[in-house]
Amino acid sequence: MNEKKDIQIITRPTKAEIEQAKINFSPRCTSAGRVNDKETQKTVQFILNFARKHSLFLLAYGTGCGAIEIPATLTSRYDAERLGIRGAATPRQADVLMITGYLSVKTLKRVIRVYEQMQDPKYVVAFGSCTINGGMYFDSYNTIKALDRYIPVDVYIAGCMPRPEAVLKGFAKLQELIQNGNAGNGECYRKNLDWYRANQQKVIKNWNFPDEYNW
Amino acid sequence: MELMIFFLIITAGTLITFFIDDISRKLTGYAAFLTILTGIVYYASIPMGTVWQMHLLGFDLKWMRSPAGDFFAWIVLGLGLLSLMYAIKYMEGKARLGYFYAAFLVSLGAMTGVTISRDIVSLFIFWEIMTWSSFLLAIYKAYYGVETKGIKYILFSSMGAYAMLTAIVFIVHYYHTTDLNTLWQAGAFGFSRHWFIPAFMLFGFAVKAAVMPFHVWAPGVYTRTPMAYTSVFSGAMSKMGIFGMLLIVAGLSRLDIGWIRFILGWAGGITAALATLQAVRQNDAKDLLAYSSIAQLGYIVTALSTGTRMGLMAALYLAVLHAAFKGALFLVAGAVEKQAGTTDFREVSGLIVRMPWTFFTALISVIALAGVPPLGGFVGKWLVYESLITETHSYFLVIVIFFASTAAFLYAYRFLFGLFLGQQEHNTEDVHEASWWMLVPMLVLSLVSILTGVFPGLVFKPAAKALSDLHLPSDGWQMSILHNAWNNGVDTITVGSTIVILFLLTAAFITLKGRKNTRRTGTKDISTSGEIPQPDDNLNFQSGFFQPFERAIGKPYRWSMDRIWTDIGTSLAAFFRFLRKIYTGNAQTYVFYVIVFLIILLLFRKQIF
Amino acid sequence: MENWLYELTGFVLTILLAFTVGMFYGGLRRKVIARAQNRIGPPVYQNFLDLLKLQGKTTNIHHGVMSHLAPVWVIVAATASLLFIPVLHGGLWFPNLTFKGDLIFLLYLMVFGSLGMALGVGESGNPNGAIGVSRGLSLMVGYEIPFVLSLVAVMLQFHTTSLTDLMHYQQLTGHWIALENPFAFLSALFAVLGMFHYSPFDIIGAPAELASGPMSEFGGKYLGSLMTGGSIFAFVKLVLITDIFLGGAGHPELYTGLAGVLIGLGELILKTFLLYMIPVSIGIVMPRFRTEQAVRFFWKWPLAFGITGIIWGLYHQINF
Amino acid sequence: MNTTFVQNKIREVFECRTDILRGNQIRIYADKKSVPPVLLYLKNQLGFIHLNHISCVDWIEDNVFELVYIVYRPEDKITVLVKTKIDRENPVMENIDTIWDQANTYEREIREMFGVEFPGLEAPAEFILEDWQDLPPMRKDFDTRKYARETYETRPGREDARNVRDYIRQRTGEKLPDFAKKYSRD
Repeated sequence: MNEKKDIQIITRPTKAEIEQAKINFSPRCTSAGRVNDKETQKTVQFILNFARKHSLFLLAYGTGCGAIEIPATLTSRYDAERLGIRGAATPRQADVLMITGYLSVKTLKRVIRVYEQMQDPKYVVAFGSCTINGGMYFDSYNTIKALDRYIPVDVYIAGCMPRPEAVLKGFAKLQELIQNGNAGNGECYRKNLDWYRANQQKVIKNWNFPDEYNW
Repeated sequence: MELMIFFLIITAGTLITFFIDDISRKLTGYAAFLTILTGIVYYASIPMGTVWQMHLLGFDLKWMRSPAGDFFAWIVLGLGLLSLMYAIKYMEGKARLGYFYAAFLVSLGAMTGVTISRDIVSLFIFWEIMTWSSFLLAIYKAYYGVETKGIKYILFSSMGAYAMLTAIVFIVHYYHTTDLNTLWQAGAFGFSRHWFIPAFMLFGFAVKAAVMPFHVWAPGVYTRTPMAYTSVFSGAMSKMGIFGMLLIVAGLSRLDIGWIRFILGWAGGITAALATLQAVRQNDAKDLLAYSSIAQLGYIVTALSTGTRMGLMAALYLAVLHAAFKGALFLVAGAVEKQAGTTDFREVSGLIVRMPWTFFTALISVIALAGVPPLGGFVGKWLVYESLITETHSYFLVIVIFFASTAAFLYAYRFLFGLFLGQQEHNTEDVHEASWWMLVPMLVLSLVSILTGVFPGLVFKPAAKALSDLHLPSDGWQMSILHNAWNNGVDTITVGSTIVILFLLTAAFITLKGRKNTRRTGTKDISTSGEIPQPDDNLNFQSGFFQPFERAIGKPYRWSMDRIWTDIGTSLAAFFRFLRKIYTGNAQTYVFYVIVFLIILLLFRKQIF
Repeated sequence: MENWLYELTGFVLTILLAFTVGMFYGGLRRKVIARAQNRIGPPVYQNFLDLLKLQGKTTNIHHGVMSHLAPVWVIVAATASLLFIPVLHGGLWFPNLTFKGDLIFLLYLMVFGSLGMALGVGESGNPNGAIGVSRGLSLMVGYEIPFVLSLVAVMLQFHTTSLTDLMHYQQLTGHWIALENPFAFLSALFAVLGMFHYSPFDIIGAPAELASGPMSEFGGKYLGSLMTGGSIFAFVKLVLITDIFLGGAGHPELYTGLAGVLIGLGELILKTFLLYMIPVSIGIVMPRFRTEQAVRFFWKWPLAFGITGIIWGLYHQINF
Repeated sequence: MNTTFVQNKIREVFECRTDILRGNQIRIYADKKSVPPVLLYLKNQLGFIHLNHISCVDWIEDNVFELVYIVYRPEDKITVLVKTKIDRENPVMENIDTIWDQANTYEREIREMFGVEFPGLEAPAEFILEDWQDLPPMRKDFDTRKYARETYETRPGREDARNVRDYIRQRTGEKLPDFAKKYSRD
């Protein structure tokens, strides 16, 4: 009982403080309702969102150790294809970018580029605690700790590693968000590109993204 | 007399062009262009059937503007005019312009002469002038390697010429005339009489048409001649070989064409297949086009060999189309060479942005070459297949031809991909579009490919006239409906309009849908697994493009006609070296032979006499 | 005027039919593969959802004019060749333009699409795409040879180059050409395996090797249109083989009117589906060939069957 | 050939301290100059044809880097560890990729992670790290945690994510060694 108190070196902030800090931390792209408000467009949007949520092309881009969970999710045992989730080979075709586990700076650079090459509406599912708060790499010299500082994230799946069931749960959440029109932050990313760029350039020292390739 | 005046115009123009080079280098090209323009205008005004006869050195020379010759003359003159127009800018700033244009005009005049000759002596004379003037152009760029290629060309041409000369000597010996009409009526080109006459003549023509195994001169010469002339070389001069064969076939068809048809057909088929295979593996646009040219002539020879209504029409149709698209493609290669410095696929790519009109020409010409409907090449291919299937029933030859033309897709794509598509590397940044003097001829030629695809009758009508002039089967050709011997057919207008309408609809859909959200990016913005291509990275896939195909083919790639000819040459040299041991050139040896001979005579005189 | 309207309706109906059936076949293929792997698999209509989603993408990227037009060539080739193939025997709506073209013409029209798409792929400058194109064209040279052999065998046996005539013969006599010239049929079947690019001939798209090869730079509406074109084209190939070898569909002499059309369509769908299951089921169990192996495969047994078919055709001439 | 034999052979030729560890392992303490001769001798004369690994240890309290070359003789399954210490202030070691080609890779890694220079090593400057501009990260005087805090933002509410070793140390009352206090994160 007492031991826990002993290790409390940094005093915990209050809940309200944490909430405020969270908003300050990554205020840009958090589920802004993007459903077209025109009544005439609502049916079209509903149908399109229905198609989108049932047809998720997954960019099979294994960034970290979590990539090993993806084959299990997609193949016979858990069969994600019945939900319309299937692999896509290149970012041009893909809808969902899965960040499977820790991201070293070197990988982050590639991930950003891949994300920018994907077409709207695009979704990011971050996978494992490493993407949330650094996980076991919280003090690594080469691994980022919070993914949503660099690219907008739609769904986080916690766990180290999350099992395929958790992954499917995450996709169910993503589908829910898509149907409500709350997923897909590509537009927001483009709008707040300066903020994201500043964060990215803080980490990626040698910034060699040629301007013409990007937004 | 009018025909003589035509040649006088060309000769005078040639002389003016040659000497105007010393006065003003800029005017040379225009002078040549005006000369041929005047020549064409004058030629068009000559009434059909005009005859000019002359008695020279014991031979009756007879020239005539006939529909058959006219058909080929227009190929020559049209392509010549366009190439000369192109040459004005293409040759700008190059050395020895007077030499180039003079030889160019002489060869055009000589080719026209071949088409109007109605006797074999003037045919032969014009033929030799043509060979000689084109040889001058082949060695125009005098750098290392050109001479050997040029010598190869002149060697094979002289072999052909000697064969023709021999045939002419025998013709005069047996028939006492040189007039073609008389000879046809006498059946002089029939194999049953004197087989060597048509065989030798065919050999002479086959060399010029680059038929296997006499094609070895073609790749080297086609690539090393200035491209403005190569388009004439490949587009028009090789047709002279076809014209000559047509003259022979015209004499054949009424008598016997069984086994010669077989040999010619398979020679054409094998030429097409093997040359296509060679074209597939080339890494330079000019080499690729040279081999492709040989392959296309293979189709024409095969079509010609059928001797039937559709086959002959296919040959004539393909002759026009080949002049149009291959002429255009050589001009394209020249434009790229002029603007970008090289036509090597590994060094230059992504020119579609820099040279869009050139790309358009190349695209149209390549589609026509590949034989995809609704462009002109398709009609030619269709006629070849249908004549082989329905008229002569050469089912296995059809497979060979089909293999060649399917494999032609490979090099057709390679040509476009290598020069115009692919990564836009920064070494081509300062390349810009060719001048309009060069573009207009190319666009005119691609227009021919487009028009003939929908209205093949544009070619059928004059071709049918040409065939009936030679008393060959030529009936029943319509403007836009093709029929085979089993009465099945293709309606080219329906085909063309269907494809165009569907194309417009789909293109409109894909362009208008989400137009605002569609963005164009550069070729460096590609999926590279997140890796960022830097300006210096070479992402071009050019070397060994069809390597899997080459591996699948395997053995034929190790065959080489060149090597066989070299072996023949080496063995001949060895044989002559051996002879040289007998004929040593030493007087004492000859005296010794005489003495030995006398001794033998003395010793055995009773047995011998 | 009325005739013209009927024809136009026929065109639209044919294209719609081909599109729907082709898309459903794609979905069925995914379902069948899933069942073979002991999965539930996506719903049969999954391809429609995919298509809707792809067309609903809000941003699209192309690399230039040719790359922009790449799906157009595919769709044009597919629909144009569909219009020149008799979908149903007899009837008012489905003869389309079949009297205006013949088999050789169809052969050339069918390569139009892949060549056009190859140009678009080339312009994107993606090396993976270029490798895919190189493989695809090589493979095409491979399977076109047995296909042409089988077609030539049929042509010379029946003295016609028209698809309508061949169908007419089969309807008249009730004899399928697959039985009249079994070797030609076998050879064509092998060619169909190559045409569908399923395993073991999936060297073009090979996701693990080439990142889906020619498709790698297409997304959004371009990928969607390519999918549409591909679905129509799959149906075209199936109908072509069915018409030539399996007797086509429709019995105008037995059933007329709407019933005739419906029965004919049912027959057509049954035949094409069974035919389609051949490459699909082979694809499920087969690993992938290397390119040169795939090309050479077609030049061994299929070629032998084709030549046998020609000889068979020469000795079993049928005039009707 | 067994471990004793190898040990004796080494002793005959070189003046270095050697000892035998369990599991067919021999440890050789060579000085910096004699490492390449020892390795060459092991490879050419004694048949230790395989270089398993080169590793580096940062002995910051002694102000040295210790390089460990692990070579292996497959016939008898004998492993030899050749250890040497180099100056930490001016870390330069002889390049041995002429003896074993694969040494190139290990040396690149050591160069990048510890900043040990290998004169004549022909390889691109970057190996695993991209665009690294700080102290070589595996050195003990590089404060990883501080660097991570400063460079990569921590999610709010997760600042107390702590080093597990610190946690254990606190719980068990274990004391930090003197030398380590300087670099302790607390």
